[in-house]
Amino acid sequence: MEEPRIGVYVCWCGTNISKMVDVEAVTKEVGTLPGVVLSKNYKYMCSDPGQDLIIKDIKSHNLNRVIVAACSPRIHELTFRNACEKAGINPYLFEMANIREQDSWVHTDRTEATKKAIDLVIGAIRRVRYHEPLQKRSVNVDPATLIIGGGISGMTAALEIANAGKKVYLLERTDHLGGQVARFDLTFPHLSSARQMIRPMIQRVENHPMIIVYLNTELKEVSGYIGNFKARLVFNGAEQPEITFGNIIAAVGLKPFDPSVIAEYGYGKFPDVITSLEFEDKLRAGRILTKYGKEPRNVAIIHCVGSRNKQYHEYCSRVCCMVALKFVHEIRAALPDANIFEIYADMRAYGKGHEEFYAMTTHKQIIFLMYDQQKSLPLIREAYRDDDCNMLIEMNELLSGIDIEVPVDMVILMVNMEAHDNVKEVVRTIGVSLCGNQFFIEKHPKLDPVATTTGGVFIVGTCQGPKDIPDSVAQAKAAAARILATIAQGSVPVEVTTAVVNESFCCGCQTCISVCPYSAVSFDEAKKVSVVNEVLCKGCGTCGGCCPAGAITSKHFTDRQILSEIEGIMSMSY
Amino acid sequence: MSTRVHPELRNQLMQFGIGDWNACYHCGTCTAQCPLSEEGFLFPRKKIRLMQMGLKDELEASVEPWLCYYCGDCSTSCPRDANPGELMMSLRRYLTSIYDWTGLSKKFYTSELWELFFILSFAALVVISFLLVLPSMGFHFTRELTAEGGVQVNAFAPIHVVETFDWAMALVVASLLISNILRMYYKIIWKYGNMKVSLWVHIREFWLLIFNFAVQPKFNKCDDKRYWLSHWFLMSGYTIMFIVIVVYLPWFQTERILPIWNPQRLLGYYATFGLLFGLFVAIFGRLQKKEIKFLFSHISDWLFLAMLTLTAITGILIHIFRINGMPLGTYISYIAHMAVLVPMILIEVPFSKWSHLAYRPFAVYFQQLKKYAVPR
Amino acid sequence: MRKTEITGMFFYNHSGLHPDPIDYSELLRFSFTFQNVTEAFTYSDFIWNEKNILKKIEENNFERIIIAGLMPGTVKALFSKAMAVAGKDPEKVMLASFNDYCSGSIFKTEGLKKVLASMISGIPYEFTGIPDELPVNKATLVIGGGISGIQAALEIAYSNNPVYLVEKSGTIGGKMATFDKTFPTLDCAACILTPKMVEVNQHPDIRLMSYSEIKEVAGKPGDFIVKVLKKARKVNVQTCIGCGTCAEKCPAQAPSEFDAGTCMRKAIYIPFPQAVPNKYLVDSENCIYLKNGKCKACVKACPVPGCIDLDEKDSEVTINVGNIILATGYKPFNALRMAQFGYGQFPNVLNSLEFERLLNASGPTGGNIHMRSQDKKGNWIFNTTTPRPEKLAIIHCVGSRDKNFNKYCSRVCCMYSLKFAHLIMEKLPEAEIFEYFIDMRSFGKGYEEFYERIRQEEVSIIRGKTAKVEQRGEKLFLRGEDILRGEILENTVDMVILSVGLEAGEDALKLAKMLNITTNADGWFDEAHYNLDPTGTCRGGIYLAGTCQGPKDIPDCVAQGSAAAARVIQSILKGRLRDDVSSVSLDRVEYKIMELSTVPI
Amino acid sequence: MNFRPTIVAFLCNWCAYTGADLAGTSRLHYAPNVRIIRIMCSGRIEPTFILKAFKEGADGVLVCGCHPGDCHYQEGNYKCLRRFKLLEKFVCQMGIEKERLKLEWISASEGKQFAELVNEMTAAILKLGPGKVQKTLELEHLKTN
Repeated sequence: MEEPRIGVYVCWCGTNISKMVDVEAVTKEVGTLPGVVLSKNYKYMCSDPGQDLIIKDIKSHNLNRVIVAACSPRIHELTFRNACEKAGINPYLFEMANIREQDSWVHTDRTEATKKAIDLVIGAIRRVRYHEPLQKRSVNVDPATLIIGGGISGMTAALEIANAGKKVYLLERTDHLGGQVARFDLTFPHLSSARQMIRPMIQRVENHPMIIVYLNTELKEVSGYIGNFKARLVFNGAEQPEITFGNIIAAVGLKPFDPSVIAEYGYGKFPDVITSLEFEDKLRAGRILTKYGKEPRNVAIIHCVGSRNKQYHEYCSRVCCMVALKFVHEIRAALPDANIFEIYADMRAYGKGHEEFYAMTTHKQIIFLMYDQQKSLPLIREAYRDDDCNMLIEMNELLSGIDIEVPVDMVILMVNMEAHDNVKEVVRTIGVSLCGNQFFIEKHPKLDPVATTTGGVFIVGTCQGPKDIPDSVAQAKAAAARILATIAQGSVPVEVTTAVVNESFCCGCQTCISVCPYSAVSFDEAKKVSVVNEVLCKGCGTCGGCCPAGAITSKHFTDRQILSEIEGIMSMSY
Repeated sequence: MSTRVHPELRNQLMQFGIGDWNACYHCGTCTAQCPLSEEGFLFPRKKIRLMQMGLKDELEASVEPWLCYYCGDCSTSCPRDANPGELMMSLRRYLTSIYDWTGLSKKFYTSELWELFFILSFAALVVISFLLVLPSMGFHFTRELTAEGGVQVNAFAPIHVVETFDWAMALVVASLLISNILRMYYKIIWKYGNMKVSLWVHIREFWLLIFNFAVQPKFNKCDDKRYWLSHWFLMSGYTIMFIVIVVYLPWFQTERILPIWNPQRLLGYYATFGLLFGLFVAIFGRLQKKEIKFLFSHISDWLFLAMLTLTAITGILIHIFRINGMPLGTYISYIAHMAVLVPMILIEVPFSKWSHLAYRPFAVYFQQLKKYAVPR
Repeated sequence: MRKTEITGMFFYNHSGLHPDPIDYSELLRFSFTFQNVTEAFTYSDFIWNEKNILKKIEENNFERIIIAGLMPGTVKALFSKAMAVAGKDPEKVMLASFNDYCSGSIFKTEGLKKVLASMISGIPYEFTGIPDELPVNKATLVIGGGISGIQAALEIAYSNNPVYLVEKSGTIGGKMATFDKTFPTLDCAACILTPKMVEVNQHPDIRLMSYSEIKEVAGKPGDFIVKVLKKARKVNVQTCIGCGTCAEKCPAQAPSEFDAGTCMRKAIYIPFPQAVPNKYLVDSENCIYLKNGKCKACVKACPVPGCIDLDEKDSEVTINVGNIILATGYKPFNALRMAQFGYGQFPNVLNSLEFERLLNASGPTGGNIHMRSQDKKGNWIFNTTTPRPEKLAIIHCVGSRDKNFNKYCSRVCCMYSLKFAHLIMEKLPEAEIFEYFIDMRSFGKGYEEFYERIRQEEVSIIRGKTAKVEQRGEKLFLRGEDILRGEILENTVDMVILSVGLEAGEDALKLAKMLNITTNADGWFDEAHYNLDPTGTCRGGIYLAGTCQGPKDIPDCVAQGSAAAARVIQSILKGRLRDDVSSVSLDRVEYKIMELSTVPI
Repeated sequence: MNFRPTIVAFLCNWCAYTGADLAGTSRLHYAPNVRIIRIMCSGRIEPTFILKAFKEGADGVLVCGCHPGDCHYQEGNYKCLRRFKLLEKFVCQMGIEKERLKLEWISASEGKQFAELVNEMTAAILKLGPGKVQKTLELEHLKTN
């Protein structure tokens, strides 16, 4: 092995690190360690000049190992690896020490934080010594795409990809396309017809030569890896021929919340307490009638049902306010004399044209009442016998501070959007993760809202978090752009840090085969040893962890590297 | 105990000039803007809220509308064109009609025909009485109307008759107004809320009533100070006139023309000037429509201004004709003056705009009582 | 067959627009040319109530109703009800909405006829109004180097196709680069943005043209000829090493645009340390040499011979591209317009962009919050010598949701204000913070949770906006109504932060004219279809991304940036793209209707 | 001198390490005694890593993976759990207190939980006092020499 020539760079990250970690001390402390050729610090290592500094040093000092102590490797490992590559050394000869997220930001004692930073950098120095150059590889991309979910997001993505002449498999669990939008009467804020919008789209999807629609079909299993996936589909209980594709878009959407768990609203108990989607049905049927077949004289719309309340869901469902305002227009058109009460918490009319739409509804002679969606929900109860209404809503009205009683004949609950019951199975099948609210987790909440940590799997529309139609559509198109770009390129890079079997140590026990979740390890009957398929392998290292013979090495996470890191980290603790 | 919302109240309120108050989205800018809004007496936003919800009892128990002098800043800064200033104005009209037990106020505010009918009837009554009743009391048109006879106002309108009539009118108006104020007291202090105000507080804070009546210090708290003065001139002019005509008529309406520096004439001139100045500002502003407070004028506002102007003009005419010894002109102006003055006092003071003369200071007084109220 | 259905046309000419831009009489006449239209009415013909409409339906035996106009959905429920009461299918109430299908440009009668003809014939306009396809040049122009433009450019570059990224200022990064932290995750904006900026600069397929503007656009979709004005940077981008010696020696100062005027920069400057390209430029307006012909201190100081050329003139470049993506962003609302808040009058009333710089570790105070003061030359700037504020107020909705200024909601202010509150707490734990808001719009993923978290921290979040800010001595006085507590709140604070809204960029109208696209009344570019094509325009090959289409937050901008790229990559893969919507003639639409009526679709 | 324990933590890249990063981005403060080593999956953890940490003088070892069912590699965390149970017994038999070795599930959104976990463990170890493994080894070393 060549003698390591290590360059250590400590980042200030403005004041993010330098405030809590004595950057100079760290630089000085590690500068004299064996193998360390130079040790420097800079205000922003990730910036262009910062990277240039590394590149220049690699060339002029002939460095063959680089360490940057900065933020989390999840943020900038790639940035610096690229910098190393540019300077002509293998990107895997780089290591990062996380002294921001896991040090300067979480500690309050500067001495301790500095000490910890030194430990972490030494760990990295010991580790990087045993790093080996790894070669980047890429795989060809199957130009077909699997889209799960035939709602508006899924269909938009499907059309976008298919219109570029690429094949799309569109999978839908139910017997029709259109998703939730198919149930709506009008869309906000232009009050255009949702039906007239979605129907041509469905027709176009169904008749598109490049889109294959599977209705009543469930995804049973997905195997393979980015660019080369395979799936088994189940149609009406019967398994279908396997399909192959290069990318997956999950557009499984969300489902309406069931308000019967909220005791105050008596949903299920009072027949005229209905959900927003049930009201959409009434609107489409043209008749807004109570259970007794009468036109309601008083209609109340309660916002945030199941939203913004820790007991149910803490998040905001993002669209209900506007849908409720849309209802106002529709009720006013159909029932010109009815009293309409809008019981809300905060009016979230944030989108293009939304605030103007909100202002328009105020001229529809409607009464807005504000309630505290966290502490005191309105109580719906039966009216007194001599009242000329069916029900009464008792609530504390926040804008006046008065306890009021609202006569109502019909109550519309603006229900929250929540995850489907089978969402866990879906994420398991396609290999993405869920956040606490059961939404699919995107790769980065800001800069990568449609990709996931699993290569080739994208998430669009409401399954990533509640959103309205334009935002869902924009996401669908964004995912399509990504996929079209990889298809245009024809290939994508794959995992480098895979496992590898040292045949001479392998005893043929096949434990590794039993633990591999990707079936990436197989048994070579001729040689009686295990073999790793490096394209299927995702580099979890479980096989390495359980190999009794120490025959499996996880590249970039070898025993030697990790043990040395432990040594390094502990070397200064006494 | 919850209060029932009454959306139907909207239809009632609409008749008092309130346009579309639903535009308000409760940002609170108006209340923050208003220097008169104070702890425990928040307006205009909170009153708009009560109107939106149709909480009738709460509205009727409000003193806040009377605390507003309509500078218009709230309407200017309103982000939603909800026009809180005008809403407060309309609310004052509504409250006037609520305090009035006869129901006439509501009639006058909600129907201009009714109001016009009453005004014209009273005017006609006055003219008829002059034409029919006076001659029977020994007034000879043929003789008295010639210049030789000189101007004999007291002969034309016998002072004791007019004085008696004045007193009678004042009594009627005062009893109506007082009964309305008692109702106001009942709604604001007595009926509403579980509170008690001691008699001592009633007596101790009484000075506020007088003080506010005479000076209108609240108006002067508005950011725009210009209108306080014109309003004060108008108010003081009117009050002086009212007092001298009703209480001191024999002193004021003399046959002999007194020298110019005599208090009688000086007071008369001041009152006239005050009236004219105030009227000029109000009418000119309304015609110009530059400021928000003048943008929306209810028909009752115009009627009031018109009548007051006519009263002032006819009063001036009487004076001019009299000084110049022109009996015919004097007498005709006198009849015209009375024909405007009588309906104005009878209608405006107890039932309409003029009543704020009493309601405003009383509201300040009641507000003070509320501050010292103890839970019952 | 749909065509034979007896159709009643109802024109909802009650848009509230004065004058109404639509020629309803001509449309009325036009609708009668279809034999299945037996009657047509306008809103002014009779009172549209249930009774009358029911009568019309029964009298004329309408089997189908089309309501046409602007926002015809406003009255749709009335018609559905009447149809249901008449015992007919309420789903047969169709809307011919003039708001969809390229709202701004379609007000021309010809365009509306196309929509009507399709609707009356029962064939969706989506199928009849499809423009021709034209060959496409593989190169793409992205206008605007903010996060949306960067995202779009990278996305296209990933497909190995050439991109020109034109940026008006000296660096890409846009507004996001000036922010300290981003809500709700509070990760630092620079940390996540700078790698992308670097990537743009390094990507072989992206040609970055900073300090340049679009001068003229000619040609047609798929083949645009664009003249780009390269403003004289006066520093050679190739040879400048970014050492900064020139700026050190430069005697002229001007407020730094990147720092929102919170500190001064030299006349030769680099917008910020991580700028891309990391090269200096000369501000011609403040350069002493360019003003009076004497100085050249920078030229003397520059270690690279010939790098600085103060006599360089603007030049013009012509490029050929197939697609254009507009990502020109926004400008902050000018708080001077709201005199009641005293911005520009009281030194410690700040707008949000200034405060972002104050919070930023690379800002004028190194991320510390200090009061504004005057330097020797009288410029109002921030530095660390002044005291720190102890009480701060944040006012939401400045210039937004207000008929006197901008009626729309700016979508991001609530969240960034909450973020400010949190960051102030972090930097000044002793400080008292008051937030005045109307409605809290924390709608996005993780936003509500963030709001909850700030509520738990010791920040006074007050429902009720203040009306004005007054200076009382050294302090600022605010009066507001605390609506939820039902009291008047009078506060004396040291610093007031105005959460200003977003406004369309100053070049928006100019660009719209150049590209022949439309904007709405507020100056935001019109999308092709509100719901289905938020990133398209009614012109072929021209797309929108980010805040130039309307206010939005970073993830939405990024999604739009990628979405706009989708169409571009699609057209390149296919080799063709669609022409302008207006290129389809009425005859073509009618022909298409005939063609489609004979075959099932 | 005050006893300042050192805890070596093995965190899986997808959940626990992200959660620890989240603690940072949320500026949640916790005891500075923990030293984090990133691995791709908790399933990668070999007993030797843990024993090595103790040998090098760690006063505690913390292993964190995704919650059951959330593993990025489907079931690596279960594999880890199984191995961990065995190791726990072994470590106890060696005379290392049970509190010094901990396995916890931390998701990517549980920054707060991570911070609390570190604080709790630090407190527990402070109570126990310094780990004895290294000292014992040194003594052994002296004896044998």
